[in-house]
Amino acid sequence: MTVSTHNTLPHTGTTEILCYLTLKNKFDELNKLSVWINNDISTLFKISERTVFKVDLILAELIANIISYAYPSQCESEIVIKCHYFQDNIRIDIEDSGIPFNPLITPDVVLPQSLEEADIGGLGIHLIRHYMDEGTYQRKDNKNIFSVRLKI
Amino acid sequence: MTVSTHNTLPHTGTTEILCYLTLKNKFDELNKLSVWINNDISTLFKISERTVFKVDLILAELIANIISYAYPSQCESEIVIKCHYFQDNIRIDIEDSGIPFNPLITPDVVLPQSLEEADIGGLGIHLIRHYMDEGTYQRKDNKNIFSVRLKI
Amino acid sequence: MAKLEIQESDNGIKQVKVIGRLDILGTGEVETSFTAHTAGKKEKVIVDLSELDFLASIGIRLFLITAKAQAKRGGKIVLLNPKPLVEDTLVTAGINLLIPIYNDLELASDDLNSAVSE
Amino acid sequence: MAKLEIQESDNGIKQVKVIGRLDILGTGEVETSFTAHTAGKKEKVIVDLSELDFLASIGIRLFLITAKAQAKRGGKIVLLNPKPLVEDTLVTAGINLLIPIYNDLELASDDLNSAVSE
Ligand SMILES: Nc1ncnc2c1ncn2[C@@H]1O[C@H](COP(=O)(O)OP(=O)(O)O)[C@@H](O)[C@H]1O
Ligand SMILES: Nc1ncnc2c1ncn2[C@@H]1O[C@H](COP(=O)(O)OP(=O)(O)O)[C@@H](O)[C@H]1O
Repeated sequence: MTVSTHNTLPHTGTTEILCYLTLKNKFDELNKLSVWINNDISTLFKISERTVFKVDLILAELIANIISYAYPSQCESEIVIKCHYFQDNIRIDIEDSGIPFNPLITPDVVLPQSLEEADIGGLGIHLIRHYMDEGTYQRKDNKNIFSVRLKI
Repeated sequence: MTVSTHNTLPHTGTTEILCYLTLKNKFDELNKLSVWINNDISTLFKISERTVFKVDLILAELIANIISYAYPSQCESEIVIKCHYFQDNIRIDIEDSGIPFNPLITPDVVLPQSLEEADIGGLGIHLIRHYMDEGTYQRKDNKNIFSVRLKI
Repeated sequence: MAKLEIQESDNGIKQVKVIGRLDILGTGEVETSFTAHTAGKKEKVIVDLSELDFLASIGIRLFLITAKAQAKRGGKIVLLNPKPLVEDTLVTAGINLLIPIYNDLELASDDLNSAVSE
Repeated sequence: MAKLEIQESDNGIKQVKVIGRLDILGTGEVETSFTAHTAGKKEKVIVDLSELDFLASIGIRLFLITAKAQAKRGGKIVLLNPKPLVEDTLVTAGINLLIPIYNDLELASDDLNSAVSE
């Protein structure tokens, strides 16, 4: 019996996979993040290149935002990322103790119609919301807990 | 970055894997069991051939015993097997609703010294106890819950 | 995580190939060089994306900076041969409406040559 | 899941190769044929385990049945070339003290020829 290399986990039984990663709120930690996604997650979950790309993009945008905006400068903190694989879904939980911020309720960016009026920025949350299948936000114990679900 | 094919999961972060399998108490279900171990578990956990063999042996003996001895004949029931990978350990939980039986407290078989006195049988529990690193037994809600831990 | 290959041909078109990942770190590595080569003066620029594996908003921002600069100067930038997942991100961000995307070098060159006066 | 290959040579030794898995299902598949070939009459038997991938107690039981039968009849059975994991199981079950295990065909044959009278 052979196992194909992507988009299918073997499935005689039921499988649930949890991967955790803790990052400091520093930009040079983002290297670990992409290694984790493109190596660990991709190998373990056996998801398609497209799904890996989505996870990569959503996390790159979210974590960059947390590092950029969530903490006063010089404030060291930790961001905890949990990836959960279960029955055709990936759930990603991101937990930070920065200022309260719910990425689901910011008004959607108006995509510019010409180069002249184009704003340099504001695309991150738009991309996140486009690529996720479902998102939930909670503020609990002084923490932001943002969860994203992706169908695979 | 390449991932070796056994004995190591990639480990930028922390990984936890759960695999579940439910079997009926019938001998022809044992085929599913060995496919599950040698295909799903072996691929997902990336454990060595030796560890796969141990898991295979422990489960083959335990499930065969449950099917053989735990239920009155004609009584259909379910056996739930959970394999849990976390930080250099595999924990296997086996749950059945057969008669109370604790495989940890049966007296150890006396290995025969000659063919004449050799008993045909009684080796299953001896092998299980030899190959596991730790075992615990609970009777709960009219169920046997036997847990085995293996270092990897 | 990212690097550039610059190629200037005698037809006055500058090709910049972006290789690797344009996430925060990759973009940080190439942005000074990228803008120096593409945004400093009026230019016809093809950004070859055939070996770009990942694109985040920070990378899109880099293309927009150049495109805005060239629009002001009377030059132009176009994108060439993005991989499907990168193209999907560009379209999702609406960039295809601001910077043309081509899958053919000749069409890309024709666009630049007719749009930009000598 | 398991099958047998039987080979009778002119030196009076019967070789039985067991291929696959001797778990409950595999043992069920071959046990009738195995005992028919090895336990029915006085015999010199080499059980070739070089292609046996898995061995559970039910398979060990099968070897013991033949070994006991041959002991009674004045014949003998030996095991040849188990893979390391299978050998480990045999040793853990103490079978090596009851049925000799060889990693060399000639030594196995010598044992049988000297132990079993014609
Ligand atoms: N974790 C966060 N904490 C506080 N503010 C945030 C956070 N994430 C995003 N924001 C705010 O939302 C805005 C839009 O974010 P985004 O769409 O990623 O675009 P950009 O980062 O380019 O501005 C940011 O400019 C910032 O003001
Ligand atoms: N799940 C079970 N429920 C009840 N009795 C059991 C169970 N498992 C094992 N036993 C008892 O323990 C004995 C020893 O089991 P084992 O060591 O596997 O050898 P064997 O099955 O060859 O007898 C069995 O004969 C049976 O009486």
